[in-house]
Amino acid sequence: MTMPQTLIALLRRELTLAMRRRGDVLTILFFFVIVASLFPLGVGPDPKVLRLMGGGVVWVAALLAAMLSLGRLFANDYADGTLEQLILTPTPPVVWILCKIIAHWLVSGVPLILMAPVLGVQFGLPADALWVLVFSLLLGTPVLSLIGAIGAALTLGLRGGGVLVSLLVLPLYIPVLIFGAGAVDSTISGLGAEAHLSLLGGILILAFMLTPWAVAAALRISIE
Amino acid sequence: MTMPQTLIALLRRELTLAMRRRGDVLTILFFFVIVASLFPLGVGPDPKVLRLMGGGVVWVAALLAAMLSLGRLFANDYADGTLEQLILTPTPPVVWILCKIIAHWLVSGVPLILMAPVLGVQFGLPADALWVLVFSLLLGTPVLSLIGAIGAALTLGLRGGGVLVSLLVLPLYIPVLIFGAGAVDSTISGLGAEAHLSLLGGILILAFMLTPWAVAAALRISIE
Amino acid sequence: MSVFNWYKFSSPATFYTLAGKLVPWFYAAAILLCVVGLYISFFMAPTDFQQGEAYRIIFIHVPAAWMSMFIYIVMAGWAAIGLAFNTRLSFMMASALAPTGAMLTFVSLWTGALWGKPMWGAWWVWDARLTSELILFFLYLGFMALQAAIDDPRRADRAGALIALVGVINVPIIYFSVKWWNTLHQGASVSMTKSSSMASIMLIGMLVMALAAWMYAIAASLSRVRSIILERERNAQWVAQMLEAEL
Amino acid sequence: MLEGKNLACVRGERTLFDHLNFTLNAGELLLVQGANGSGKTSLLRTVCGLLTPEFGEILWDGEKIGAVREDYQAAMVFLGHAPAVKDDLTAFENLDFSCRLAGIEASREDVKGALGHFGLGHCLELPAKSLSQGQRRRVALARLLLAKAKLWILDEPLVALDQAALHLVQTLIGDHLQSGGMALLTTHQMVSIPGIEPRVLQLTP
Amino acid sequence: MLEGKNLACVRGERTLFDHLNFTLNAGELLLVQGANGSGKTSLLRTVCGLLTPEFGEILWDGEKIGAVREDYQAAMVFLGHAPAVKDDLTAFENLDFSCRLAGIEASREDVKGALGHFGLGHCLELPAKSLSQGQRRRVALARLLLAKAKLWILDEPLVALDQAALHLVQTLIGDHLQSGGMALLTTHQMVSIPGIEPRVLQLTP
Amino acid sequence: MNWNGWSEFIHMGGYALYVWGSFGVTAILIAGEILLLRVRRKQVLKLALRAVQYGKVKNDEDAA
Ligand code: HEM
Ligand SMILES: Nc1ncnc2c1ncn2[C@@H]1O[C@H](COP(=O)(O)OP(=O)(O)OP(=O)(O)O)[C@@H](O)[C@H]1O
Ligand SMILES: Nc1ncnc2c1ncn2[C@@H]1O[C@H](COP(=O)(O)OP(=O)(O)OP(=O)(O)O)[C@@H](O)[C@H]1O
Ligand SMILES: [Mg+2]
Ligand SMILES: [Mg+2]
Repeated sequence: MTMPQTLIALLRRELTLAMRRRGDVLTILFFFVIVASLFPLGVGPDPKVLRLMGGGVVWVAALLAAMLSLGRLFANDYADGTLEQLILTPTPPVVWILCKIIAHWLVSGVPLILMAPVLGVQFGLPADALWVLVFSLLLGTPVLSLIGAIGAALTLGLRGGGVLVSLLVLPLYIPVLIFGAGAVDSTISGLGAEAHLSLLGGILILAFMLTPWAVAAALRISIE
Repeated sequence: MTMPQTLIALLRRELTLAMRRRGDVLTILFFFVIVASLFPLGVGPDPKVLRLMGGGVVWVAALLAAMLSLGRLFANDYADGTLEQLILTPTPPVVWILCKIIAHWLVSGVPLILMAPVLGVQFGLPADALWVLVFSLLLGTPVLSLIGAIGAALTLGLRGGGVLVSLLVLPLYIPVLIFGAGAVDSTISGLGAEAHLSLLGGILILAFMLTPWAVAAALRISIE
Repeated sequence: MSVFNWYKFSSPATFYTLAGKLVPWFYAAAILLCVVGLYISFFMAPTDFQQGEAYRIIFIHVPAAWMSMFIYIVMAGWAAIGLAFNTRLSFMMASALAPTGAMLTFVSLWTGALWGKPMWGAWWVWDARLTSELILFFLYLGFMALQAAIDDPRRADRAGALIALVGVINVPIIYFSVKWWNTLHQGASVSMTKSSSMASIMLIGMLVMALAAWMYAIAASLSRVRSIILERERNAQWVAQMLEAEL
Repeated sequence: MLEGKNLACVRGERTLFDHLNFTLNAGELLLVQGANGSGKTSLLRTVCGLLTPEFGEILWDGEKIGAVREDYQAAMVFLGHAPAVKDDLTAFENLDFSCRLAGIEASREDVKGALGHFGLGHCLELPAKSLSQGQRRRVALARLLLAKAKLWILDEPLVALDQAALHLVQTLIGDHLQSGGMALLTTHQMVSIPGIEPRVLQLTP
Repeated sequence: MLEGKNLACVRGERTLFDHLNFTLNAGELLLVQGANGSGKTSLLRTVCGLLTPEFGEILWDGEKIGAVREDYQAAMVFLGHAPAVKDDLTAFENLDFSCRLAGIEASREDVKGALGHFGLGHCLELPAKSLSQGQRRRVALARLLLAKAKLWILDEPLVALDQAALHLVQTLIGDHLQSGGMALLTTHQMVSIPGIEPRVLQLTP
Repeated sequence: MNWNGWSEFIHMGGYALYVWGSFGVTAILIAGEILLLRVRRKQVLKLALRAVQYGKVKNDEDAA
């Protein structure tokens, strides 16, 4: 079977492309940073308040950044015909879709995770909350990429795609947000984050198993 | 002189187009609502905390919504050649640019202002703070449209335009955010919002006088 | 001096060679000043009675902070010259300065954070100065991202120049708004504990280090502008001649 | 009179043309020709003032166009590659608004007449998105009937048109020149305007 | 053997074609012809399985293509309007990755050879964005040399090519057919493949 | 002279992490920038050389 080889090639290709377009990746990272930094400016510099909202703000910023990064997931491949070619490969769509989503997550989710502690420090989060923040993002951002892929696939080639995708996808992101930010908050208030994190893990497994099928269906619809 | 007539025609045209594309306008409004509603979910339901951050959150949501709506300001006209035609009219660019920005504000800023009190109520803001919120948005959102127009004009036709424009524009939005959210906060803490509001007014006047020139220059650069 | 022809030096070809000759000297000056500065900072400047040895961070923090703001202004200046007189070289200088400026901004943020932890007990506070430095960093990044996104060099030059100018007008506004925002809300919970009378040796150390940073910035941006010139003009006659002469 | 003096244009890293000179007097037609990518569109946009030439200048009645911008733009129509027709407006609204924006005085009847002249009488109220490619071009071209401009600058006006429309546009240009107008145009097709011998400006890539 | 049975295709509100039948045997060339918008691309995409036909079915060796999807797709190459060439990858990387994705076994030398055959030997390492339109098409076409597929489905493969490349592609198709392959293609240009008499499928709008 | 030997110098009165963290990262960043500058220069030279050679080939072809 050549399937693993195909998948490695796809992953390498996606990462090569991301390297050539480093600017796009960095831009999303800095969008994340800027949005998170807007909040203290809106809410005021009181460290106590900031500590309380830190986890939530970083999570909301991650949500918005993930959402904006969705444009890159399929749109370019759609425009230049690569998507058709992928659909016509003998590899089952679910497999390469998953592979593409993983690549997307590596490129746009992982940098957020790495940057998150810095933002957490800006909000004065204590060390254990920082760890939980990172860990919750590690479980949560793949879900954002997975769910977002459905929206990205459905809005291919539509005008106003950017805002439309947010409307489709943000409501679906809400559970992730609740458990992710909840994990951080409950660490700060000393309750322990296990419950939240395990729920998040559950969502991740569910999303991992179900969304690729939905994305495959959405792509077929969009490409007709 | 036919200039006023030209401007009325332009305004009517923009509004007609917005009416035909109601979906886009509503989408941005919903984005505003969703982003503002994400926060209570991220931060937790404590009413005291929510009241403290209410003004700031609504303002940040308005900022993000304003930013996303910038895509519509010039991009369509650029793509179909209308922008060239406008540049070639005898009317000085600054004039019709201002007119376009006003139309954009009417379509995308005013709905935010009307919706803001509802969101404020969700955060438990007191009545006088709600009024100040509306008033600060009334002074602030035009500035967002004005400054945003520079970013929109500079990123015309670029790939990754959406995220890029946010990187350019959000830092410049910060004074508006600070004074806008500050007005609400100082009302809540009983300090009175006059100082903030008058500063916001000052920024508005400044932006009103300066940005159209910058936008005109930016459009010339982008259209070459 | 009437023979001195400014126009000649504003031609990329001439400037390329000139910059090539200058770069090593500026690097040398930077290294020299840096060595002297480091000697002063670690061996001549006495221990601060309030902050202990931690205050030695000042010897890079302050020069970096100064340079970060200064470079932005210089960059905007080049941008303005470029837009006013349509000289390509000025645009190139502006884009060559940005990465160095952003790097120094980051250095000032980083060292400030490392200083804040022992002094204030927090890596970061939303103080006016800190916040506006952070925003300055974003402005640098915006400038660079915009230029990177545009393929046509001529448009990239002008668009970048415009955003640099808009930024430089906004920097004071941002600074005062942030200051106003912070002072309204916050009591005197934290404030920079300036050592009451900064010993003159410290001041000298800081100045020497600032001078070193200055030399470094010039060297780095000149050597970057050389790459940019070559990139833009690689199809020009003089590049071919120069490369063939070198081969 | 329109004059181009010693023009040079650089796009990206390529010099498209340099040392280009031309004059265009009342009643004359100047045809810009050249292969794909030879810089025809760039030249026309330069003449309009949308693009700043790398070198050289463009004179309108002996004055630099930058100095007499308003007069020049009032005396000129430009139709580019993109037809500036909005999908969401009807054919009528499109033409009506574009006249008003350009400061052209035209009553509703005039606008309808112009569209009728271009064979669009039956789809005045159709949104432009349901028009075919050729019909959209006609909406754009109908402006020529209403604009009282002296100088027409047309970038491939004949593209996507069928025989009838081709004929219409060529007659229109002929009448315009006869009545003392001037026209600068590019096309890859043959142009035959009765009674007019076009001068040709050849661009070599 | 490829068969289309009683196919119908509806786009938007228009029926592009219906009751369409065709067969294609080894060594045969089927040319789909018709005016702009008559549905040629739609037919080809239907045959690939990208588009579900409104009616009818497509059989591969007597089986519905949906049922033998993997086999069918392994036996087929499709080149569409869009060349699937990435601006940011070099010519070599483009071809290399597209072969790997399609599961085509090809060494680095093979890939280089294929590009060389198409006259791209000197720009292997150039990012595709600095290739001209015709060169990008060649990168896409070079895949035909490496794919060991039996069925070629080509949508306007000759567009934007110069004489030399035209000749190359036609010879390639000829060799493919000679060695028992089959090809389905659309083009607005003349096709002349030595020794092969193409069958024509005419679509009327 | 402030220091009695290396270890005290390294120790920085208990602030070693902060002081050396600052100076070290600054040094790394500067070194990194210089490295990037060199890489870029090499790449540009390669590109320019290729352009020159390509131009030559083309001129020869045109002549032929
Ligand atoms: C991330 C945190 C920090 C940032 C972004 C930052 C930024 C700046 C900036 C922009 C300046 C130049 C201001 C001017 O020249 O007016 C500066 C100067 C200075 N900073 Fe910081 N700073 C930070 C943390 C600290 C800390 C923690 C301290 C000391 C406890 C400190 C002490 C100083 C001193 C003493 C000066 C020189 C003051 C002067 O020349 O007026 N900074 N800093
Ligand atoms: N914005 C731009 N940036 C960089 N290069 C450009 C730009 N616009 C056009 N060019 C290049 O300039 C050259 C000339 O373009 P132009 O559109 O003037 O050609 P043209 O003669 O009108 O061709 P056509 O017959 O295809 O319309 C082309 O090679 C094109 O790639
Ligand atoms: N996604 C779609 N939705 C609605 N209509 C479509 C869609 N795609 C194509 N059409 C319509 O179907 C018709 C046939 O399109 P198709 O691309 O198959 O034509 P074609 O024969 O390949 O033409 P050409 O020679 O221009 O390539 C056209 O009228 C087109 O407008
Ligand atoms: Mg053209
Ligand atoms: Mg087709």
